[in-house]
Amino acid sequence: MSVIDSVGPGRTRRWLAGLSQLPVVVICAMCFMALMLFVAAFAQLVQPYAFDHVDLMNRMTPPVPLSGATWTHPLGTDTLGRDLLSRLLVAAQTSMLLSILGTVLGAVMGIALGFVAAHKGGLWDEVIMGLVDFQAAMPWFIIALAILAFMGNSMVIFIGIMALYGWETYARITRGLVLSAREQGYALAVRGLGGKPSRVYVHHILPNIAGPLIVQLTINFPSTILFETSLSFLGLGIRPPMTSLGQMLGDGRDYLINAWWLAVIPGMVIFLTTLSMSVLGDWLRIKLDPSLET
Amino acid sequence: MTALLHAESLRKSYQVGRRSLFRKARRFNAVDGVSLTLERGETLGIVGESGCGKSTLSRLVLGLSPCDEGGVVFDGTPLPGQDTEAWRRLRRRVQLIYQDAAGALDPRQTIRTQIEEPLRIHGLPLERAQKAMADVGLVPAMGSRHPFELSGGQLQRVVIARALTLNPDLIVMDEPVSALDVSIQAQIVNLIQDLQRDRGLAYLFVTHDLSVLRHVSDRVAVMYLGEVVEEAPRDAFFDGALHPYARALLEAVPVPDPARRSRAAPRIGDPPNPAAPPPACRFHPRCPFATDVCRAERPALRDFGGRRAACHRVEELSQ
Amino acid sequence: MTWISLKLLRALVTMWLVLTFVFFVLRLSGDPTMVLLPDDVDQATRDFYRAKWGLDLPLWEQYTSYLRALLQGDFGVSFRNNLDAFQVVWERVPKTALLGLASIAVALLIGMPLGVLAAVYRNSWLDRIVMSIAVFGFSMPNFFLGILLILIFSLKLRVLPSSGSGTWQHLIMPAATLGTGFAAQIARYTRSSMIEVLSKAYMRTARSKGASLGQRVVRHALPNASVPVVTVLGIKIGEMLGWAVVTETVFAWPGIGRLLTSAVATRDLAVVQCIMIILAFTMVMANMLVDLIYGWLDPRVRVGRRAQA
Amino acid sequence: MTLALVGESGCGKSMTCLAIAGLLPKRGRVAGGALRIEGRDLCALSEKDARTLRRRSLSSVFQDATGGLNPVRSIGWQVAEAVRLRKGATRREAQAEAVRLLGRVGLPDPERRAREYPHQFSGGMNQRAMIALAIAGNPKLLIADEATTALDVTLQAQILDLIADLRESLGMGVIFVTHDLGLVAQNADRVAVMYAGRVVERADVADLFAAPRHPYTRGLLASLPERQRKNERLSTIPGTVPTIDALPPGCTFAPRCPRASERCAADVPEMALGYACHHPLTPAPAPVVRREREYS
Repeated sequence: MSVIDSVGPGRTRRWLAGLSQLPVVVICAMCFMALMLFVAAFAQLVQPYAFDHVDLMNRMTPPVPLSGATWTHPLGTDTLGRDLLSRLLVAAQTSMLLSILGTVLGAVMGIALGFVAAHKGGLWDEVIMGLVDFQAAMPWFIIALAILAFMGNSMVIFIGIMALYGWETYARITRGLVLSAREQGYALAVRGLGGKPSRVYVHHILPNIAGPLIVQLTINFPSTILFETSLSFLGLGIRPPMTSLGQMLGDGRDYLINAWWLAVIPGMVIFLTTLSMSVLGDWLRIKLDPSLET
Repeated sequence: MTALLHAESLRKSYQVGRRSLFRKARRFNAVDGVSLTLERGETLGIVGESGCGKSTLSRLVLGLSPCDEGGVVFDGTPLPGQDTEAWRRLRRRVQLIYQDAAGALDPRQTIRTQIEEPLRIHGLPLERAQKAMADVGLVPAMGSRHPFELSGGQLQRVVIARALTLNPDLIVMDEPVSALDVSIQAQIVNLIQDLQRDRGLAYLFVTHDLSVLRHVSDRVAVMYLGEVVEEAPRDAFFDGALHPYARALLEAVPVPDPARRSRAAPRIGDPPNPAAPPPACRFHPRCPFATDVCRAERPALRDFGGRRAACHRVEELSQ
Repeated sequence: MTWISLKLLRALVTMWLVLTFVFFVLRLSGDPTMVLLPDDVDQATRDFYRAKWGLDLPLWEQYTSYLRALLQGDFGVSFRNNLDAFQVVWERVPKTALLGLASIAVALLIGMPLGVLAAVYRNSWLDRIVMSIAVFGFSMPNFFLGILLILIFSLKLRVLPSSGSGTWQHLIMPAATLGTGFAAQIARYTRSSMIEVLSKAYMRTARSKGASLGQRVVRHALPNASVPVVTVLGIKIGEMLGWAVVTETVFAWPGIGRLLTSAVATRDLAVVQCIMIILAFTMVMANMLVDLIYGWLDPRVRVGRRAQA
Repeated sequence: MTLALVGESGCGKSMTCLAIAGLLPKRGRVAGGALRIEGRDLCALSEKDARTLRRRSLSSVFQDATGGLNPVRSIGWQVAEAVRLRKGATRREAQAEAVRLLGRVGLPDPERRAREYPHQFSGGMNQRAMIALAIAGNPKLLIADEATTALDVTLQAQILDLIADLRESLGMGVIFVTHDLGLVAQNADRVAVMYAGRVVERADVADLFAAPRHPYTRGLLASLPERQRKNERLSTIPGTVPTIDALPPGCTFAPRCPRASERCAADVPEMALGYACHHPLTPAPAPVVRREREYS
């Protein structure tokens, strides 16, 4: 009997016991996000058809519960006879990857700049906070729209724009958290014991501000998804031949009268993703910081 | 032998409000020309009301914040610059303990980790932590707890243990028992005094509570709006202060004895805003004995046979 | 008042930065003549138009002459139909303003009372229902909400027009679409700031005076709780403008947003820039308005400003 | 008359006050007992009648005066509101009354100060304003819950003088809640000592300080630095105050009590003869002569 064998089941059981105490809504949200992450990773492996496989014989077939549907295309087909399920999987993958990338880039940039502003102070602080104010004062969605329209279909620019969306929130929050954590008794006390600033940051400030930053990440993620899907919806973000949830919805909008599901199904997926993320974010926030109860 | 600590004409000012494009920020002196001396194994009590600069002074003395003017000499050498290697080494000899023990501990780390932290920082043997815990009356089992699981008195013991691990010569105590209940306060006061006796520690004991001060200190200094207005040996001070403010302070303390009731509180009005202290003698607007000279000239701290006071009218009033 | 002039200075700097940023990004992104003129136009014609629109000059000179023109109130001409760009944009402003104000009204009139109720009856069923609706509300992408509304009310029930403007019926769905998300956010912010205020010591004082629940909420809690809500409203104005573009597209509402989407599609530089300036101006003005309301609500801010001036 | 309610943090003295004033938070409720004001039992009255009775006859002052005043309303407005709610005066009358009250509590230039806001006042001035607010409508009973704890000693003495002065001129009763035995000795006529949610001893102030009967009272008095000789170790009460959710059975003080027996761990001592203890300390040999006091 190895040690791991005797520890393993106990740990798993405890983990499961912890899970069963969660609210049902949170479990549902977790499952849906897990599904979305799975799709983001393995869409190509599970799709029944290639997402751009055109089949003009089978155009606009409805999804399964409706009459005229077949199990060969469970969610039906679009105007060019492309399998909606396959398209949906690939579109969800694109949207998820883009949003994750955008959120992470924005968060890393914002957190780093926030740290620098708080640590260096003086001119650094002024300049970085000036940039933050400027970013917050711009109608960024609209500027992004103009840039994308004029710059054309470039993935790099699109990701850059997504990263610039929301970075200022992280910067402002990080700076505030670091400044207040540094004035906390324990940070001052460690300095008084002879600890170097690096020790104070790494051992004390970072663990204490990580919680609020993670919460901010979960709060920002839904708006990043909405940012991406809205631009694609307007035909400016992800454009054919690639596809994303917003773009599918934008295309489907023209067929509302004959084939409402072309718009409603991708719309539901976007909605459920943002909803799950918001539910998780709320739950995490209360869990990590009970004093923030809102 | 030189004194353990000597501070000369310390001055520290802070900015009031935000600096703007069009005008310079107003500054006020939180500590204004304070000098003090502390011998080994001695306790100097510093008393004053809120905003008198006593907490700022305690940080200046330790070198935790730089002073604008004046200097501090610790054990014959001036305090090194902030955050230098020498400054960090000095931390082994001077320590600060303040009122908010819960805030001084990292909420995420166990008690043991935090008591051992100074030893890790300075590369000292970790066994010292156990000794320190035993010295302050903490059972080893406490080590695995987190700060939120401990009571206020226990937390203050943890903070004291953490300071003791480094075997300091001087501990500055900034209101160490003010947040505690009377019965717990007595426990901590006893602990502090036992440690001083056993280890020969010197204390700078900063508080607003005259009754605790009377119990622990050898000498007393009274601060008012950034200045020391009186300094005296303990017994002499409590038998009769020289400065009118120190007298008012002594009179205002409620004596826990219903047989000694005094119905007349010193009528000295509300304290002024510490950020805008009055000119000349800073106490003159509230002083019942103020004369023209008090309104015109700032009194110096003068010697009166082993005690010092900063008042123009000491001689007349002590008659 | 120094405070006001400082604010104005900041606003001007922000606007200048925005328009400079937009100018350079758009000029660097390609040649408008490639899109506006047919592909087979000869080089001479192309050069003629480039010269006519000042596109042949060095970038720096284009920028300075653009700024100079702006200061004289000249926003340039639309490449597409040679009309004054400002005129083209200005025609659309009332429609967007109508939509925006209606949505803000929806957001405040629904969000604030619900947030207050949820806070006062905290942890009750009412609170849970309101907060669940709020989570749904701000997770709902507004283009999707718009499409759902069109499906239900225009295509199935046939009670409301799906696009265009003119009557009050036209306004209902766009305003609801744009307002819902903000109502949800405002409900949440109002609730959390009310909860904080209700726990303050002065609320206990009001209670010990013998003030009723209604008096306490209206006279004591609301003025305090609305301060952070107003701040949030100011921050969200920019987001709202973005959503307005989407909403206008969904409902074919003839406002600035629709104009913007068509202008970027045709690379109508002057019009796009003019829209940017007007939107940036709107945001700056909105933020100043928020500051004024802020001072009106909170005497601490007011006194601070007087001290600065 | 002044009754002092004294005890350490978490002993339930503030909750007692809030219960009397009817300000308990939603989660709490009065589990039982009677509360009589001028002969009428508040607990037996309907909620509405109780509120009316409270509004007419009692008011409270708390520790955090600056937090107790609404930051967006002027001081005058807040005092005037109290006048209106308690007396039903017109707006103008209430305003005039508010200015008069602010002057009565010793605010210089009350006319101008009434127009200012709490953040423009110092802590001491705010506490004066809170007192003005509390005496609006001439209450019969004033509850001062740690009302001077946050203030500096010199200021504290002046505020206490003010309360004593008002008590005499308005004929109020004062319940004085504090943890500071010095303040009790200086200001109270009668004292109730609380420990872990219960009153453990009740006595005239002179008797209590001269000859405490409950071991907790004695321990408390003994741990005061003022009552020791200099340079001596302070006598202490071992252990810590139990938290309200983990009270020991029987006498709550038993685990810390030097006189505790098995009986103490099992039976809750009843309040009789002014103390709740199975093994009270013997009173001082010569009974303390009760002096007639002039305080009303």
